[in-house]
Amino acid sequence: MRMSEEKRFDGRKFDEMRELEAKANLVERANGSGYFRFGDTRAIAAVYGPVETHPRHLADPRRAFIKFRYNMAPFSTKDRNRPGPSRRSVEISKVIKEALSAVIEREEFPRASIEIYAEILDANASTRCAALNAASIALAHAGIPMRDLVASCSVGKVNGQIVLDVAGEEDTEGEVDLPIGYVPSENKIHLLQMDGIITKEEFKKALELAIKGCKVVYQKQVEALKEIFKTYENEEVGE
Amino acid sequence: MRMSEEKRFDGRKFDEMRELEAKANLVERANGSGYFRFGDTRAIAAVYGPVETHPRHLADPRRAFIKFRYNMAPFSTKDRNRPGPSRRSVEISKVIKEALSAVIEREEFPRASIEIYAEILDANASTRCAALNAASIALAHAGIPMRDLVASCSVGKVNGQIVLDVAGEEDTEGEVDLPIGYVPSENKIHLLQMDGIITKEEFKKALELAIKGCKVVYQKQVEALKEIFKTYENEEVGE
Amino acid sequence: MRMSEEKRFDGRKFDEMRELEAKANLVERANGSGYFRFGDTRAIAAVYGPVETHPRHLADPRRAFIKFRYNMAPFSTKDRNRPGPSRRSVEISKVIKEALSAVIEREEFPRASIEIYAEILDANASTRCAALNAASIALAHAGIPMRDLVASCSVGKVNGQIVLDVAGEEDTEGEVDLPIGYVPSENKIHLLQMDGIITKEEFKKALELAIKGCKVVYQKQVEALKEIFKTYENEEVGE
Amino acid sequence: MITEIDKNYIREIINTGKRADGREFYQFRDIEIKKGVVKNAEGSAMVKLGNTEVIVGVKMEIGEPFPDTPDEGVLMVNAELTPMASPEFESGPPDENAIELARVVDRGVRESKAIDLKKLCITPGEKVWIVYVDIHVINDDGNLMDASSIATAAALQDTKIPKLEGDEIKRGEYVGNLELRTIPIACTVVKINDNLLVDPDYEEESVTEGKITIVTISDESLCAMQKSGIGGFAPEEIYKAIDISIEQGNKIRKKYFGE
Amino acid sequence: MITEIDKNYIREIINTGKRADGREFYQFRDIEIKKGVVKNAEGSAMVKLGNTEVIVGVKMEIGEPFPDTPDEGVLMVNAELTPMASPEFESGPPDENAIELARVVDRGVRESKAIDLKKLCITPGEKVWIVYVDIHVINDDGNLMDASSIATAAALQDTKIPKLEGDEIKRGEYVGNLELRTIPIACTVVKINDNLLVDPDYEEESVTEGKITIVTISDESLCAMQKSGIGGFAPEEIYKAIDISIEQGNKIRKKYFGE
Amino acid sequence: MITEIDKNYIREIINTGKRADGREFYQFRDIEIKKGVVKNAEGSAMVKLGNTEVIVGVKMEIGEPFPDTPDEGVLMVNAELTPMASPEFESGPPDENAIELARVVDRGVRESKAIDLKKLCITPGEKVWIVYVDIHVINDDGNLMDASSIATAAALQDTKIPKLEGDEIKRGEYVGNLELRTIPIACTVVKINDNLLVDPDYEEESVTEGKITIVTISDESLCAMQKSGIGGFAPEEIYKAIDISIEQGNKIRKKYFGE
Repeated sequence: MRMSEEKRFDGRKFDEMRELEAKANLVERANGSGYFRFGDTRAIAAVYGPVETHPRHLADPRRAFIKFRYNMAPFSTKDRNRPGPSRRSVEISKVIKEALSAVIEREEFPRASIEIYAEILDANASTRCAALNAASIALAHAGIPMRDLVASCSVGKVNGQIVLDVAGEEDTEGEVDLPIGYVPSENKIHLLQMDGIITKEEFKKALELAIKGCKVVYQKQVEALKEIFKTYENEEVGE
Repeated sequence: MRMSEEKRFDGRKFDEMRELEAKANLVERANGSGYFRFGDTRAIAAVYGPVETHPRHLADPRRAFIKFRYNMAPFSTKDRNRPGPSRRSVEISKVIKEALSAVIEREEFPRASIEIYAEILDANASTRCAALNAASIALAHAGIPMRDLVASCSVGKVNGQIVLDVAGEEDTEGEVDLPIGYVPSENKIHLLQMDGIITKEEFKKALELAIKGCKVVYQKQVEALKEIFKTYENEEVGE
Repeated sequence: MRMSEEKRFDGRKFDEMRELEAKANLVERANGSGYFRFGDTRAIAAVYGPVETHPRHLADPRRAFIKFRYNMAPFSTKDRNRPGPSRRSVEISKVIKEALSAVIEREEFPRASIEIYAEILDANASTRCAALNAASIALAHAGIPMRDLVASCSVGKVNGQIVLDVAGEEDTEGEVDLPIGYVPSENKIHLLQMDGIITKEEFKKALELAIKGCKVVYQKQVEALKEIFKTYENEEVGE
Repeated sequence: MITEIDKNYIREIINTGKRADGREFYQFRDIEIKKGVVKNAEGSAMVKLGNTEVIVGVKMEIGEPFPDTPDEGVLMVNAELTPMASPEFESGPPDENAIELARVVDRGVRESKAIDLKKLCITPGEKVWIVYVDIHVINDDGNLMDASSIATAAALQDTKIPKLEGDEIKRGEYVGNLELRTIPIACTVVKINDNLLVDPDYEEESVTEGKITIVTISDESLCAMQKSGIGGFAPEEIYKAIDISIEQGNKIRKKYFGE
Repeated sequence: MITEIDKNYIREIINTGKRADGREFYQFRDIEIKKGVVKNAEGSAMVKLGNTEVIVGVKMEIGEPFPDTPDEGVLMVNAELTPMASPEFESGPPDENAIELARVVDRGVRESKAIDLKKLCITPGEKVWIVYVDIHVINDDGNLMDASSIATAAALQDTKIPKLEGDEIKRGEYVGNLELRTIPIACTVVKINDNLLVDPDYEEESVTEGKITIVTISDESLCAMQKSGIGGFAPEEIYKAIDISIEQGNKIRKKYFGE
Repeated sequence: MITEIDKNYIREIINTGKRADGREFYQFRDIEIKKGVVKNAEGSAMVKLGNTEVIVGVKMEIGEPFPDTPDEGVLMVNAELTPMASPEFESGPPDENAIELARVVDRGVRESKAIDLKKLCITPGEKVWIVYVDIHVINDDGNLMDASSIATAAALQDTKIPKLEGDEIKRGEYVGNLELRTIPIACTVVKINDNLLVDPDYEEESVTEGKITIVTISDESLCAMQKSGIGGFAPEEIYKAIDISIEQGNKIRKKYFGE
């Protein structure tokens, strides 16, 4: 199926996201964990902390040190992804770390560290968005105090058309990729990267669409957390 | 010479080891050192310790930290062996370290480290066994308290026949390689690795043969230590 | 132009240096900085210190720890120079560090570090000499107490002739390269490396010529420092 | 993480002939196996042993054969103990535990000759299939070795060989399955207070006096062994461990691999 | 390095509508650009933004194309935050800041299609020009991103394509200039106490509540963006930042790049 | 390791014109050289200078020539200061001391043209012999530089060129010896309390005020020099050190290399 004036390669409408799935509590050893899926793109994240900071000279006497690693499993990509950090993964880790740092109440844990690890299990575009979404859930699940969750999705420009949640051929053939991380309660953008030529007007349209998408993502995140905390309550009641 | 029903490629009997040589006291700067040779396979080992543990977070308040490195000299193999650790050498270092850790009285040196380094100078099979044998001698020579020495040799299955101390063509053409590390006074196996298809019955036969070999190795180790300590006594008497 | 009995490839006399340039105060963030140029070979150096020593176990309770890094910018060489340390740059860093360590009054700053960084921006032979010259200026500019500056240049043997300050084709076609670092006030050689076949008599002639060259370099270094300290005085007067 | 008090408690229960979670000594935790969990992999499987979770993905790539086996494909096994899976794991290149894990799983597959590497030759001496087996640990609640071995067998059984057009792999189109000639299954036997047990969980691992991993194949022979950890085994204990491993291997092959 | 007292001082001045060095909010520091500063490079430029100094050198080398673009040259951008340039920089491989710097500059050049990579193909599928852009930081007094972007544009404009004899590059002999089809210029807008400012110096950077780098090209469209640092932007703030970046980009292109 | 009291003692003895072990200032410790000590190497030698022990192995491999010398073999010298040899050595990639050691030994062999690299060309531009010289330090009791240089000369003299069948090296079968055209020998002269001494042991090294290594060849010319350590030499001291090195080099070549 080709992209037409009304439909996309995979049949979605321009402002339609792929199937979303959000879960919490997948990694028993961690203090908190989360999972997020956009169609075939799957990320899992776990949180350890607050823990002592190593090496010690990284400890900040005023606030928690936030460590974040974005990593693609070697089998998650069409061609095997060589294990170990790449320049791409280092950059992505940095911008996600900064987005999360802005919402974590870091002053609550001076000198401590909060370690967040996200693994991409399957990759079909928007992996950084999935990682950020899963990490937000994991932080909340770990009970780390946060001002809000960060919700993330991407928009793109494909054949001149602004579309929500690019995937598949759109990712390789698209002209623009624009992932954003959004905090609904503050109406603030905390992650934004953009590749490709776009006019100011198109950008505005794209950003508005992305924010719309993030709000949908946010609902999914909240539901997953409600679900898990409900389970915990029932367990307590049951005891 | 080919392997026949009674003899091996190099003319040995199935249960015959290559020429063995054991020595102590070869590395003057070290606290103890040892040397072990199976035919053309030669290993030298040195021990430093107990010393302070670096970095400090590795220190164990209850017992000594044991560090062991198995390393092949670049010229020790037919094709030059690239310097630096390989996955193979990391695995071998781990299993030898564990075998030695079990016999060292680690509780005698809480927080301290005992560092053991083994270098393969010439390699013709059974290098891990030679390294373990040399390291055992080096530890005893350094006066590190041990419950016993670990003695090591390997058996193999070549053309369906269980043979002791594989070497040369047997190593490349053999079906099974089974190195073991044995503590005679306790009749315990502390190192065991196996590659290749073997039945339970064959395995039993192989292990019995290997233990027989280890007992011979053990005699050589003990003689080398007696020799060196006799020298020391004579030196003291002479003073 | 070819090398004749009287002139060199680039028209210089045998004992003639390329155009020299020395400056101080180029890196505002550093405690001191210097610049040295031999013709097209340009080096810039900066000094940070005395600062706390990291990691702490490197701290010397009797004297300052000296750190020196010689680095070639990737674009400084005809073929791009891959970033990161090479065996060559590690060796050069070591000998320059040792030459500078000998003149710095290290006992004045026990436990502290003095960090010196030299970058080669353009390379046409004698880059280690340029780096050492720039670093000496930077140390003096930073006010680090020193017994004297180290002045450095190289001599070579080209077509059997001893020449001062090799460059260009002389560098690739020369038989001998002999960089030296010299401290005029003490008449001492603190850096000396030599490659290529030379007789004892030729060496003597070469070393004498190199010392002559170093004295010229030294004048340039001193002028650059006078210049900058004059500026500072004027600024103070002007205040 | 685990205190001396906890450790003593674990040992005491075992002295009574039981385990903290109620299992028999020779009983695995619940095993869950899901194949085909990774879209982008040519084969994959998720395995849970209780709370231990491992995902194995198989990627098929084109590469050069080793000079000494010019007509054979190449098997590469790699394990990542992701820092997500345990507070004790750290980012960075594989440490000795990850390397040992990968190498023991590798030997199980390689020595059992489960894969016919000759069938993975494309142009002798030039071009062969490289089978990358990547073990990705999601949660470590003990016995990663057996979980990884089972997941590897399942992922290889799930693996399809992609279509080739010249040098280009047509991802998502396949010419057939990667045939498995036997199912190598690792069973790790540990010793606690001189008792032998299978499938230790994370807490039990903290009190083991030595482990031995034995990889068995469909015909009940052994294809790889590895003693690890600190603590030795008497020969009779090893023979016993072999019996246990053969039995457990048979059970797992029957229940989960249709043998 | 910068105390809380200093930080409060910087914020207070900005609250009064001024900056510590007397600049307007939307005013760059003095810009100095010198091209051709490196003899051994095929193109080079030194850029100063106030005391911030960056040298960019371009080296042209022969190499293989990427398999998916066999008829295109290769662009490689690398940044070294030399330990000389700031007490905060350390020797060693590029850290996350150096990598981000290089990648944002790379995207500005790549996505703007400033270089026609097809013209850098020598033999399709085999041999192409590799354009190495190396950003070498001499002194960091803030806003390395814009300094590096401007220096990269200037160095690329200065770049000549060397003569080839077979596989050998005749250094110092050239067949022509590397054509630039547009001039991508990054403008970084930071937020301090809810005010937007351009070209922060080192002290201002210590108090920013988020940065956004916007790369514009000659026709006023955007080709790359990157939000960095801790702190978010409202959509309207981003739109405002875009307006500022277009204006500053136009100014710089006009004044220094002859547009 | 060595206390200030020990250091003072070493200096005081030297002030009396003697050395702690009774040697003359220009006297080496006992030298022991054993060739052919490594079965798997194409050439090898063990050298002891007193308690200092070094093993050098030479491996001959097939590889590509450097582009600028397509008709010459390649010489690679590498040194490992194994952690076995001294409490001061650590595992890991070669540090500055190991690199300097390897590079000075390399220059001695390379610049003396002891090996005719053109004879090691197999197919110009494609295939040449690579001569790997690996210096492996067993015990460091001082003066590794000279021990390594002597061991390298002996190992190279011991080296045989293996037989080739196509691209395959027939290990253990040889077509002839690697010819050495001259014997480069390093002599390191150190300064202690303004006295010049040769062959410092480990304790003497701790009090040197500078070292200079001079590599001489059979015709008494110099082929490499390296000043190292902290401390300078007056020109006359260097001339004296050259005289000493020529004399010691001649002695060693005569006694151990049959010249």
